Amino acid sequence: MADQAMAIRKAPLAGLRGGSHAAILTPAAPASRISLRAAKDAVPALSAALGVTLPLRPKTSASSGKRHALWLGPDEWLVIDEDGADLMAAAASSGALHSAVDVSHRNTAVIVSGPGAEVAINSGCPQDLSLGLFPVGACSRTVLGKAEIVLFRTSEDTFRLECWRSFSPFVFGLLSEGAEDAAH
Amino acid sequence: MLLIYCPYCEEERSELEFRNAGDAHIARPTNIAEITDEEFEAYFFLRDNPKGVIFERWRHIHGCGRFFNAARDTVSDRFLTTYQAGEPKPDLNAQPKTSATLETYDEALEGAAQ
Amino acid sequence: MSGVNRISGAGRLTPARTARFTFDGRTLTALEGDTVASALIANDIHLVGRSFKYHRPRGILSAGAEEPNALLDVSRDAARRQPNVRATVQEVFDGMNVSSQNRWPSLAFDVGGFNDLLSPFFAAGFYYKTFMWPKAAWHNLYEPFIRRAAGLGVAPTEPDPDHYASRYTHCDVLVVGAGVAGLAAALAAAKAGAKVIICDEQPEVGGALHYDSGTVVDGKPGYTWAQETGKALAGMDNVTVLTRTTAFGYYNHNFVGLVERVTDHLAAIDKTLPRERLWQVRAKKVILANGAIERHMVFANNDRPGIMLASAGRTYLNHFGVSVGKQVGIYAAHDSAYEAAFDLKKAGVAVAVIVDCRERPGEAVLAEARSLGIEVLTGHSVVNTTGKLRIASITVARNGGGGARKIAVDALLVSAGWTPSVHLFSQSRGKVKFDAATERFLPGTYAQDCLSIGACNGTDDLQATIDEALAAGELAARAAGAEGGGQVALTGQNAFEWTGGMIGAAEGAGPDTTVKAFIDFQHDVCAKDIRLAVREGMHSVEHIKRFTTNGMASDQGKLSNMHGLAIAAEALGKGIPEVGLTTFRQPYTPVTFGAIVNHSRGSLFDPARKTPMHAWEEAQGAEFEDVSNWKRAWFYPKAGENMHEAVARECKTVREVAGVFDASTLGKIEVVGPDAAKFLNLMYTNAWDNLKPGRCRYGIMLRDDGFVYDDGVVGRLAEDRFHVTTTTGGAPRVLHHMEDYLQTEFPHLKVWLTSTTEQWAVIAVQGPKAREIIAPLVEGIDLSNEALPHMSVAEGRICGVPTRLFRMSFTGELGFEVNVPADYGQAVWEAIWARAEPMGACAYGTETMHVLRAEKGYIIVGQDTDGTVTPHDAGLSWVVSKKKPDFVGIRGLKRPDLVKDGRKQLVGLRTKDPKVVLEEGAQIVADPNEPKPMTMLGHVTSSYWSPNCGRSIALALVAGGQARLGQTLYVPMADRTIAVEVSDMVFFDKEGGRLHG
Amino acid sequence: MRKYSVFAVAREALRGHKGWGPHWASPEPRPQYDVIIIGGGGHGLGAAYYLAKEHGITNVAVLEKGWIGGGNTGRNTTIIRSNYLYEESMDIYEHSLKLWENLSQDLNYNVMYSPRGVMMLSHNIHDQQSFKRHINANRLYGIDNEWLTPEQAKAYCPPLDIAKSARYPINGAALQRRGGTARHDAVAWGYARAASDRGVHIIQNCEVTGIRRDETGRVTGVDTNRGFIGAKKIGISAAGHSSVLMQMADVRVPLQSQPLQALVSEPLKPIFPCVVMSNSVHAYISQSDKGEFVIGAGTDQYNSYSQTGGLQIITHTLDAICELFPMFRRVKMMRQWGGIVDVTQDRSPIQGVTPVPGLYLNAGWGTGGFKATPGSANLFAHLIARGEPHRLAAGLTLERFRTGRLIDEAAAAAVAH
Repeated sequence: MADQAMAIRKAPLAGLRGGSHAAILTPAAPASRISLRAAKDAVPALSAALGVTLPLRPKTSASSGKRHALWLGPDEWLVIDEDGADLMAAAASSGALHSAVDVSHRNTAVIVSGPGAEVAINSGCPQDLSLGLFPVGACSRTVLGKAEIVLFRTSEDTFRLECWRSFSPFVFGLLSEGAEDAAH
Repeated sequence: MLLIYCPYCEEERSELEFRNAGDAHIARPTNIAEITDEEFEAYFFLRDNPKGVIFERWRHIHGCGRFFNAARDTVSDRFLTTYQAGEPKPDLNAQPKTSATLETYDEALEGAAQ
Repeated sequence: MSGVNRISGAGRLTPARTARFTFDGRTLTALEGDTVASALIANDIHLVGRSFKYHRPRGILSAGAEEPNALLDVSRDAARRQPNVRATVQEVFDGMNVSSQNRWPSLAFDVGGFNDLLSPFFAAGFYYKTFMWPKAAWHNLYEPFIRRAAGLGVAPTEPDPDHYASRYTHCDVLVVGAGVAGLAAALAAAKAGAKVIICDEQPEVGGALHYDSGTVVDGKPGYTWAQETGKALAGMDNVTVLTRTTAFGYYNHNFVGLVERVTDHLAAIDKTLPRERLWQVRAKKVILANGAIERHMVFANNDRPGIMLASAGRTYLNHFGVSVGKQVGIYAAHDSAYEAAFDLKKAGVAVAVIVDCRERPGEAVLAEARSLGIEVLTGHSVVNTTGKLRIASITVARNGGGGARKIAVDALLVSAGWTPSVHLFSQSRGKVKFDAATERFLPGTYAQDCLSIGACNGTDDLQATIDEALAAGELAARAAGAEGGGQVALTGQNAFEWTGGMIGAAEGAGPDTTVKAFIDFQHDVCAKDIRLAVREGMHSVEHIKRFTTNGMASDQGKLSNMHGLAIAAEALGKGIPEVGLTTFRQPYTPVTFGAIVNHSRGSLFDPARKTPMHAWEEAQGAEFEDVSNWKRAWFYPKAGENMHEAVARECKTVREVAGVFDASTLGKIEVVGPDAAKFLNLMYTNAWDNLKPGRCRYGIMLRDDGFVYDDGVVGRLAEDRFHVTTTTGGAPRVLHHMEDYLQTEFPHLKVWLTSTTEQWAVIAVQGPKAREIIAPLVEGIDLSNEALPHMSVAEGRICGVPTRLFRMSFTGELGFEVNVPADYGQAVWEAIWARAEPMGACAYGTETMHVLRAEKGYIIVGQDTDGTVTPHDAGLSWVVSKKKPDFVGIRGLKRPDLVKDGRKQLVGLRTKDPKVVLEEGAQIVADPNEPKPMTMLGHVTSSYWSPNCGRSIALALVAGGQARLGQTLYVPMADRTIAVEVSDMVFFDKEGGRLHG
Repeated sequence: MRKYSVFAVAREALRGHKGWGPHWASPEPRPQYDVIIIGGGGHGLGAAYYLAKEHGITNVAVLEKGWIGGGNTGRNTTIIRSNYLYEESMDIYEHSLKLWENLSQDLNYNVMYSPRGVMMLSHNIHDQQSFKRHINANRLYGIDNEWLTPEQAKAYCPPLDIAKSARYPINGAALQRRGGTARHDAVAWGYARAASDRGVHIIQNCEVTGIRRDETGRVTGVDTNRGFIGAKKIGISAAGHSSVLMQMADVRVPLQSQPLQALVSEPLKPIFPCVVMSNSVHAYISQSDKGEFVIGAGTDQYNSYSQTGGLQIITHTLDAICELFPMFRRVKMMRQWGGIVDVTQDRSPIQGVTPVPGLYLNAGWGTGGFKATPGSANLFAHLIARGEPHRLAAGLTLERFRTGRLIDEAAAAAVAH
């Protein structure tokens, strides 16, 4: 019974590095994530339980340390904990009516950083990523070429780009070409 | 490529983030099991397909994920308004003039000149 | 020396910076900055091509994107060869190879030129009237002949080694065109604080200022002002200046496509650079400053090499320092051409004559011509030309006849006036209006948020253009929300005021039906062809266009449209606006497919989705099949095995020992909330509220029309939490379908849907030894039949990581589906494999999965059903609740045709000869001897060799199938007819005992 | 009517082609016709021609709001084939293909029907199953359609990339050799000329604004921008505008009008010998007699009467073309355009009677209208003349949306029309 060693985790983009001097691409470290769904009246209790205030305005996020809550829709947040904490348990402790689904392994992320990050992402993403319209902390589900992504601006020249794992080689590949072009 | 105002994201986004979902304001009969063949045909198949203003549904499928409604002119492809699912059909005559109902630049220039 | 026609001291290129290139094998010297056209003319080459239909010798006509004649094949190396390149746009680079097209054996002697002699036969539309006999000859004889003669360049034959880039971008103001108007508008918008993009198709900004030598802006020569302004704009943070960038398409909602040519002018290419870059611009405001295009004169034999537009002659002289000839004639209906004569004369080139078909040219230009000593013949026309491969003379006659005089020239510059470039405005679906006074179409009603300024708006005077541009720039910036304070004032002046212009055929170009007075050079459309079209009843301008092909060549009628229209209007006896203009379509100039698709190629063409275990499968030598976007392991051949052998082995092994299968691609949706069961009751045909947590159930999902949409096993994890599975291909559309009903029909239900397809790696372990294989790895789950019976689910751990362990089977064997978080998928798979392999189990792929499920009569939605099949047709009536008051599809199922007898029903087929395997897709008949068209009863949906049954098995949709059990039917193939017996669908373990281990 | 022939052309060549008359007459409308056909495309003009030729009904007017052949007839990619799956579809498309084979001779107008073969690429097992189902059904029905290996496909169309490493490798193809292309304008003009010669009135720039009915509900004529024109029978054959016209008779129909785009490349010397379609990657391509690659794109996702569409639709098609033919990446798009297609939910056409006596509908051809032109026109004429459908079009009724007897080619086959 369970005499085997614990299974080793293998992230889909493990070991990849890429980009250009204008836009560096780095696979993000494994993180825990939940897709959180709830009506507005559950937000205070969930915020308290998660330790981060769930944002209510479109395209905004809230962070508390390495925990981030991204507004994706009027009743939908992507909560990411970069330290891998148990978000399912935290949400469950709220006592409020909600749906939390563990998507830690469904998503993976690429960090795009550098002065050409916007241009690299705009190689396949139709959103206006200028700082005025997509400031630090802004986040949105959108598309990159033929893949769906969630885009989260963590600093003026850094984005966290989440996608489903099987799309990540495509996303990384397209970003690589975008990053190369951004260098010119 | 259309530019569509999502009433949930409160922003115009590229059509690439959206999926059209057919006519709006066609409610599924609550007694659907009892309706006649003709009523079912009307519910499921028959459409106005107007040349002019169409009330249609879109889903911001690669955005907030919400279905919402739009009034669009099928001749110019211009959106007159978009509104959240469940809201009644808007009175288009009462709509405030939005940036979508643009004036021509000629008019604008004349206005500026006066 | 960079060409005999290069004039020392003229132009703006640097004489020391030369580049060498070849033209039809001959090495020539050019200067950096030359276009192919300017370099060829510098080397005294005018003959560059042959026309499409008559193969007439053709020269360079223009100095810009409107060029219809000088289309050449340009290559860097064998794979980087581009046909149909406009010599007037392509810049020379050192080492380039240029060849002429559409000629054989050579440009000077082209056998196709014979067509010119037959041209009376080849009138417009002649092919509609002949080539009809004998019947087969069109395809076998005439068409191949016509095809060989047609076409211009030769298509590339090697894959394109270059890459292309793409950028989506947004701006407040997009300015198209960087001539005086565009630059001034961009400056005003930029100073007002707007985010501005200004693009121009030429290598540098300036537009008409390249040739218009007398223009002064802001107290400086126009060209100098333009370069300074371009630099100033490029230096501003809020401005992007894009040269070599063509705005090719104006699409809905101010979406404009630009293509930037990045490397085609470079001698050595940096491989990291894209060849071209597509800019997809969404602009709040668009300012169109496209300028105007000069028209040629329509007269007899107006197509000889050496005949070119007057402004082109000025461009070659003033910008490139190249004289178009040594003895240059001018033929004009517009004052602007006079300035070409002045520039040439001042540069020391002989000007033979100015022929002006007008009686009264502008007084200022006339006076200047006289003071320069240039002969001007007003009220005269050029009625013919001579010269085989280059113009040698013109014949000039007084209008109305009389006094014909032959004048020797080696070049003739022509101008019939200027056509405003309303292409992009028209693409934006704006409506043009006809200005009768100036005989031109101008922007009328706007359809999108844009504004035309300058020459494309019909504004002629330079100061007026500047004022209009500055006002537009600022207005656009303000309207886009810019709040900067900068204001711009500028003055500008032309050397001469211009008057005149004509459209249609000039004197001597008809109505004689033998005169070749060309309107559309590339398509060899003459004035007489337009008249013929009208005679043949083509009264709409669109009909005339299509009948004559006027304006349908690769220049899209930039020169020819207005002339064709005027001639048609005259022939019809109608006004020009009543005849109407044809629609301008995207793109403004041709755009490579490569730029349009840019990154989308190879691995970036379409995401190839791979499961967490893909690398292991690949290492095991698995063959893969495409299922929607997924790559799925198809079968695992061992050394020396073919597909049939591998599948047979896998099939036997699973039933005898066990098999391990990657089921990760199945769609998964987590349905969570207090109303989850209620929601599933509506979405599936069967009932869900009575399913206990820890148990699973098979569900069928319909559309409201009653046809099967998807299926899958649903597990209840808790009162308020279900784990739904879908088919691999159906996952995205099922989620969309469920969201649609949840959000818009059942919004009162408290339930949420989340895709978890990729959260879980799914390892199916199936076969008698399945339990034995996984048991030691599992913690916290009792795997016994009692604790975890068939169709149940439990949560626990495997290999130390969380699992959702399903007891279920798509093989008919004792089976488990181990769900683990995806990053652990490969490790858990390997742990399972490490136990399975020594026991004699195998890994199996989708093909074996298909065979095993068919042996059990389990259907695959999408293979055994096809969107026209009800659950009853598929033998799944047991899944359809008779008690529920509602579910999606409940009413559709009751429609008359869906309940009538004789519908196609899914049944089993057993071939009379058990060794014969039917073809999937084969059709079934009752009477194999019926003549065609035969009455088909249905088709074979699934068919396999079953190693476990030792015979072939098949599923089929057969009309009235259930009533035909035991009947013999026939499958007529091309080479034989196969007899089959209709049977039930279960071929193996009919009692189902094996499921329970 | 002056007969067209090589001799006539030669004679005219000697005298400057001064002797040619109009293809069709442009008469003033009469106050009353036996039959009015609304829509001067290939289907409508053809129906008028067959009414006159086969049913002896010559007091016919074709009303066209713009110029004839200017709708989808002049905007499509001219592909002709008949290898459909269901008998209802095979019936009408094969009837059509047989008419195509003799159409130039029948009309004395070269419509340039070119049986260069239509090849549909199979990229996966699902495609293969579906194509074989078609091939077998076609064979038993007497329609040619054959399976090719990848190597045979490449031999038939040399530019094809059959590398196994492709993102969507080719595992075979279905070829209908009798399929091919024709010259779209010639179809409209040829029918117009032949119909006009038999007395049919072709009235352009005549927009129908209303359909009038008597107290029994029967049609009496149409209001137009040129006044009222009476008719005993009215046939609607107006493609994208079918819903708008049916609304004039207060009938809602199961149709949606969507933009469909197409494009051509610059003209190139012949390199592409046939028509190639791929459903998996959504593309179809052929090379015209002028040397242009003619490429069909998909429909936009929304209803529109604008005859324009998004660049992303074109992009999606071209990246598929470039994937199949990597050497074409340097080829240039010369012109793109859009049409309005009317599509039904089962992607099969509607041809039949309507709830309004005297009103007949021919619509819903979606992206398959051009290939059906002669057959549809021929059977529509039969329907109008007899008041009931021809056997070969009997399944295409409006009624099927009530009964559920759909002809779902798309669902059944996953093959683009």
